[in-house]
Amino acid sequence: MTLAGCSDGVLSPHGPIASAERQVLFNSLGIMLAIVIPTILATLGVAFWFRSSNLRARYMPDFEYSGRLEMLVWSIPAMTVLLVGGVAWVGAHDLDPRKPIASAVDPVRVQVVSLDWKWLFIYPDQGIASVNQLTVPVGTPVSFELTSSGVMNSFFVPQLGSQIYTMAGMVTRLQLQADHPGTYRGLSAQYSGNGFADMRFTVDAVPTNGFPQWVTATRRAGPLLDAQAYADLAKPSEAVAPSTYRDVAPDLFNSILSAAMPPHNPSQLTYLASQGAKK
Amino acid sequence: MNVTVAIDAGETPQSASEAGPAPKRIVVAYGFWIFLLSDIVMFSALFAGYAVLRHATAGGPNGAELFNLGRVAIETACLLASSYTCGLMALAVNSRRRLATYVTALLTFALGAAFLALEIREFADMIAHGASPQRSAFLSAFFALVGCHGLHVAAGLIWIVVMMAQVASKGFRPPVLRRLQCFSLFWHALDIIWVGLFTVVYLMGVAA
Amino acid sequence: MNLLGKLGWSAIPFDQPIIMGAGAFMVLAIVAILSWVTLKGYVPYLWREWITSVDHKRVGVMYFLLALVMLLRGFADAMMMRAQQAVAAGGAQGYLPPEHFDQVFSAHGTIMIFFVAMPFVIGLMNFVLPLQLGVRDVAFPTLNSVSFWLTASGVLLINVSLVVGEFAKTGWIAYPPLSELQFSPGVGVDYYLWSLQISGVGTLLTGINFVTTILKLRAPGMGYMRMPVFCWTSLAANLLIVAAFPVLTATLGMLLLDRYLGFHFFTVDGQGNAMMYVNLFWVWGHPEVYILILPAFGVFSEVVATFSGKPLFGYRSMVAATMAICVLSFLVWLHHFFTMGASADVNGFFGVMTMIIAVPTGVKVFNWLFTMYGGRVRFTVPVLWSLGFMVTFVIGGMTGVLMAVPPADFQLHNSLFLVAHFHNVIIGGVVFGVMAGYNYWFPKAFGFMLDERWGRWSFWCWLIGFYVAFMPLYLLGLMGMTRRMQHYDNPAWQPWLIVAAIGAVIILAGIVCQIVQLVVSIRDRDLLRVTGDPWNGRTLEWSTASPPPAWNFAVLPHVAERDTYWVGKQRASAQPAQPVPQQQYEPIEMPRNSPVGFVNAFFAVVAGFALVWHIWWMAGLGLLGTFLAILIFAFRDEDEIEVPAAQVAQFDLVHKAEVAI
Amino acid sequence: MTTEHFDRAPGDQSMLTDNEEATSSGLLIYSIGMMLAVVLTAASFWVATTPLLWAPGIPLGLAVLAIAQMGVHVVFFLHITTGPDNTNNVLALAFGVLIVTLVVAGSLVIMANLNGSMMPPAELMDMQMKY
Ligand code: HEO
Ligand code: HEM
Ligand SMILES: [Cu+2]
Repeated sequence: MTLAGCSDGVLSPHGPIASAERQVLFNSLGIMLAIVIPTILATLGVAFWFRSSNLRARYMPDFEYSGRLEMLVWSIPAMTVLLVGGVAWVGAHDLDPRKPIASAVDPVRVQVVSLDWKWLFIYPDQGIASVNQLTVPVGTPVSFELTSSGVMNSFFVPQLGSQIYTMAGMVTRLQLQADHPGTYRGLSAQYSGNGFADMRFTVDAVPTNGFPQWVTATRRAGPLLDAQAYADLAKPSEAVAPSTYRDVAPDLFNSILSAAMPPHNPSQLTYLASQGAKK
Repeated sequence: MNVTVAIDAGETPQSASEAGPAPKRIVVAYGFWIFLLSDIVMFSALFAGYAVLRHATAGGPNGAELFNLGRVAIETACLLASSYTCGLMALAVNSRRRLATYVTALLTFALGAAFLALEIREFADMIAHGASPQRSAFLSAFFALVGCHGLHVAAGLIWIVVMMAQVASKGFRPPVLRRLQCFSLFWHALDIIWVGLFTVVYLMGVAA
Repeated sequence: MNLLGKLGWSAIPFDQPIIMGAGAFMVLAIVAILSWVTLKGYVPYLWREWITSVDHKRVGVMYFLLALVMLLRGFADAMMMRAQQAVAAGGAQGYLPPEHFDQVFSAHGTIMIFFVAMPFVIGLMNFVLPLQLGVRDVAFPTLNSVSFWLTASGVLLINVSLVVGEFAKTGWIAYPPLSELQFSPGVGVDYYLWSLQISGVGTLLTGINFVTTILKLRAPGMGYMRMPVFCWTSLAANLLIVAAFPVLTATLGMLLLDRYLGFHFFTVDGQGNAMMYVNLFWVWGHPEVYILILPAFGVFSEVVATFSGKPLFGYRSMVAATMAICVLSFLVWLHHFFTMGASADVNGFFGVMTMIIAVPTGVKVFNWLFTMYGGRVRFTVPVLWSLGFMVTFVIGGMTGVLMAVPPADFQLHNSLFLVAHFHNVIIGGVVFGVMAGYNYWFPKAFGFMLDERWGRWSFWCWLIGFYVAFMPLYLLGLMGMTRRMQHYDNPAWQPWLIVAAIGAVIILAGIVCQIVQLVVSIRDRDLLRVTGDPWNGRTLEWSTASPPPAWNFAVLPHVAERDTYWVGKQRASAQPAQPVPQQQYEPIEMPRNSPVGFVNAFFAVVAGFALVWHIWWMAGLGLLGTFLAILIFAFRDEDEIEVPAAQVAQFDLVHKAEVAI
Repeated sequence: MTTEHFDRAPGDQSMLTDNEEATSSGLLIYSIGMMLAVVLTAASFWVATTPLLWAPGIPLGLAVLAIAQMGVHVVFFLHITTGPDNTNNVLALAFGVLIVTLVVAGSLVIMANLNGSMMPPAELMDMQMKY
């Protein structure tokens, strides 16, 4: 697998989200460079011209205030910020990670669990799962629900777009889409302990008709992911090789979630209710 | 504008900000005032923690089931009354009346101690019935917030004992007076924090 | 019951040659210095003149020294990381296993922020503030010494962790649940927590002390609008300390309760909420970076004005910008967790608020520019650092604003782009500022100049080294490399990481030049000797002797305008033959030296160490010791000594004879 | 001591310190403060427990009462006023109040937003309720 070159970072997007984000990045950068570069040049220029050995420079020891310059000094950055701020506000809404991607195709649902130190991907509608390997159809929105078995991680595929944290007991949501077939690098962007550096996964974006094929192939082989298998998988391990599961216990994702969210148990409250009644 | 510090040129400063270094008494009280503000900011973080976690009972008891407003009312009365006696103490100190100082300090101490005793009883009762801080995030936040205030009260009690020892051994010297002033600022501030506490924790906890 | 808690021989990593080597070096160095000091008979002198000193100038110098030493430690960590990442590509694992590498970046971040940058700026403020305000000391001199020694306790504790036990493997921000007992059962996080809590108390006391000093102790006539800008930025920074550090204390306190008493603030079970930690941590964390940068802004304001031979341009704007940054910095903290899943409205709001800070910051940059405009800029070492700052910082600020755009941050968060951003603003802003201040005020503190030539060398090495070491990281971030990677599989990253390592070596050369500069200057001090006013300064600190007497000013100066010393000099040179009016000297009350800071720090270290290792009896002893020390201090009778008028007069007359005016 | 200055220490009630008049006026101030505080506290407890009030409005009512009582304490016990000699004290207090407001309100908004957007899927919530 060759992912070499500068071509696999956020600057070579392969999906609508990543492309839009690159554009936002370039636009904001451009706006700011328009003022930052002149500022740098002016700094060097002024310092050089007004060096004490330059007798041609005019010495104005009392030049310490000018209302007009003062206005300029406040309004230049203010105008810049107005522009970039606009980009930020609109961008935050437009590229909100959980905003569904407009598409004629129905999204594929994937449930993501970060474990110590690997990624589990559950396909609830297909009833299969995989570890450290995410296969998605090209041109189809992928709708992620993410959580963690313990510590925080951040799910990130630079070439597809936004990252998002995974946290135990919480569900974050993210929508991405790949536009071209290919293999993309996925990783955790939030440090999570010893095996963090190896917490990588590959994203295989396959042609639309390739996806059902992959699903069928996966269903045919590999072990079953039930509660016991999950418990084994969840034990800390590093640099785990990609693998797949032919079947997944229903509601596995929800039970991982609720492991961190104990159910409401009213039976303990009897004493306390009587305590409260005394008041 | 008729009172000024004599500055070498004999010039009248325009305002306090140009009058030169403030007297020690003001400097000390002001520094302590800043400290109190920082302390209140610390409490605000604990308050924020409590407010966020107040429904995180993890299946355990919630505030409405736990709190006994009668006891809280008595605690509040103690603390409020002690603020008043602390004020009286400040007056006694200002007019340099030793006996009155001792008596009001004793009252303040007793009321503060009563408050603390009630709070400890409350904690002990809760823990005895399984509502310990280890039970749920809500209880962790509750014990930390209320307990932190309780620790402050305990510190205040030690402080007032030390101050009375200083009054006894040193009399009303300027350093002792400054410390007494800081003490009363501290004590009144604790009362203000308690107002926030009984409202947010107890009253809102029961009403919700 | 085990009398030593969790402590045992296994706590010392005998099997780790690197750690043992570093530890042995450290212990040997300390032993060597201590025995040299003892043999030479310097102990009484050190005790009398430094350790128990409550003189703000001495305390400031000690802060600065502490920071310099810790800079070496933090930099050593940085070199280790740079070396590791330069080699650990593809299948290679490098020479640092993850357990060790993770401690290194955590220690580097923690040390650099808390024990390098903070003591640097606090040291500068300590030395300069009372002198610029025209008074004799800070508001609470003894408390000042306590603050310093508490900071030193934190430093000691974090260095002990190198040899006894381990340091946190959580990053400098120690997010739970990773930092909870469940996932970090060792003592590393406890070292982190206690050293920050102890030094945090010291920092908070400093903040209170300086706010009070600036607001209540100023020379007669020095109204707010006549204060030097450094005093204004220090006021803002200390207000931020007072408002932000208590939040850190509370947050770390909650984590301590979780770890020690089984509370559930941030745990996975018990319905704890780790997001609350993230939120509260950055409530402190964002203002913290402005605590660091604001005093640096102040330094540049002084340096640029002095060496341009002009008053600072737009003084009122500068003050307004400073106070605006002070308040705004409490409105932006969410930009550190745009990727935690908040809604678009919240992300958008905090993104925009963050950018608004660029406005007052930009105003400052432009005002420095206009200060130079029409001036006569002398390219001294402090000016070089300032120009280096102005060029470098705007780049770092710009990348900061870039990450304040939420969609951009969704991709750049936690990448090396972020690492490049904050080193860009911290090195290009804070470190450059501190270095400018160091070269600028050194002659005031010691009475002789720092060597210019070595100073220039040091500046150029730092500047070039910085660009070589950190510009590649921007690129690597865009190439998708995240921070804190012990190794990586993408070979395309390696060349840039090697470049970055070379940059770090150039910075090393800069640090070496600095040390040489200091040594050379001390050697040649008799040639470099200066009067009170070596730079043709503008503010009050230059009106007294170098080094200043313990009482700073024989008679408190009277201030009638901004840059009052400069104006005074101008007037004097306009009408040269004016006889200096006879001064009336009065005896001066000075605070007495006190060991309470040192004693407190001793017990704080004892208590901190005991708490880390769960040695409860020793912790109790430490706390009791602290309490008793304070109690005894509170009962002492004399806390001031009087300097007789004759002594003041004698010093002042000698000094007058040597200064121009 | 204070008479030298336009400044007043926080907690000082007046320029006049040690005389009879100051003591009796001080007593009056503390007593008024105490009365107000008692009334407000009693009102809070009543509001929290009475069935007569519209329940959703109660937290707001309690908050208003608490803020009022804090104000009473500040004015009558800590003697912070708006007088010119108190400017610095009031400014410091205002800064503190501002920060406290920002920290508490900001944290609550942010955390509510995060918690709200991180709700587990609906089925799971149902599952929880079934217990
Ligand atoms: C001294 C330290 C310091 C300083 C001064 C700053 C200043 C700024 N920072 Fe930075 N930062 C610092 C230290 C850090 N920041 C961080 C992280 C961080 C993040 C989070 C990124 C992430 O986690 O994904 C953002 C969004 C910013 C934004 C900003 C902005 C907008 C400024 C602004 O203040 C910059 C303003 C200056 C400008 C803009 C230049 C001058 C202005 C001109 C010339 C006017 C015209 C220009 C424009 C209008 C653009 N910072 C972290 C990461 C911590 C961690 O995660 O470990 C650290 C340590
Ligand atoms: C002097 C040269 C310096 C070099 C070469 C250097 C290098 C590094 C490196 C390699 C990292 C780790 C990056 C990663 O996560 O992959 C790092 C992290 C960090 N550095 Fe520096 N650094 C330097 C100075 C500083 C200074 C002066 C400060 C602050 C005052 C600082 C603060 C930090 C912080 C806060 C981190 C993050 C630690 C973490 O991830 O938890 N550094 N630095
Ligand atoms: Cu920030």
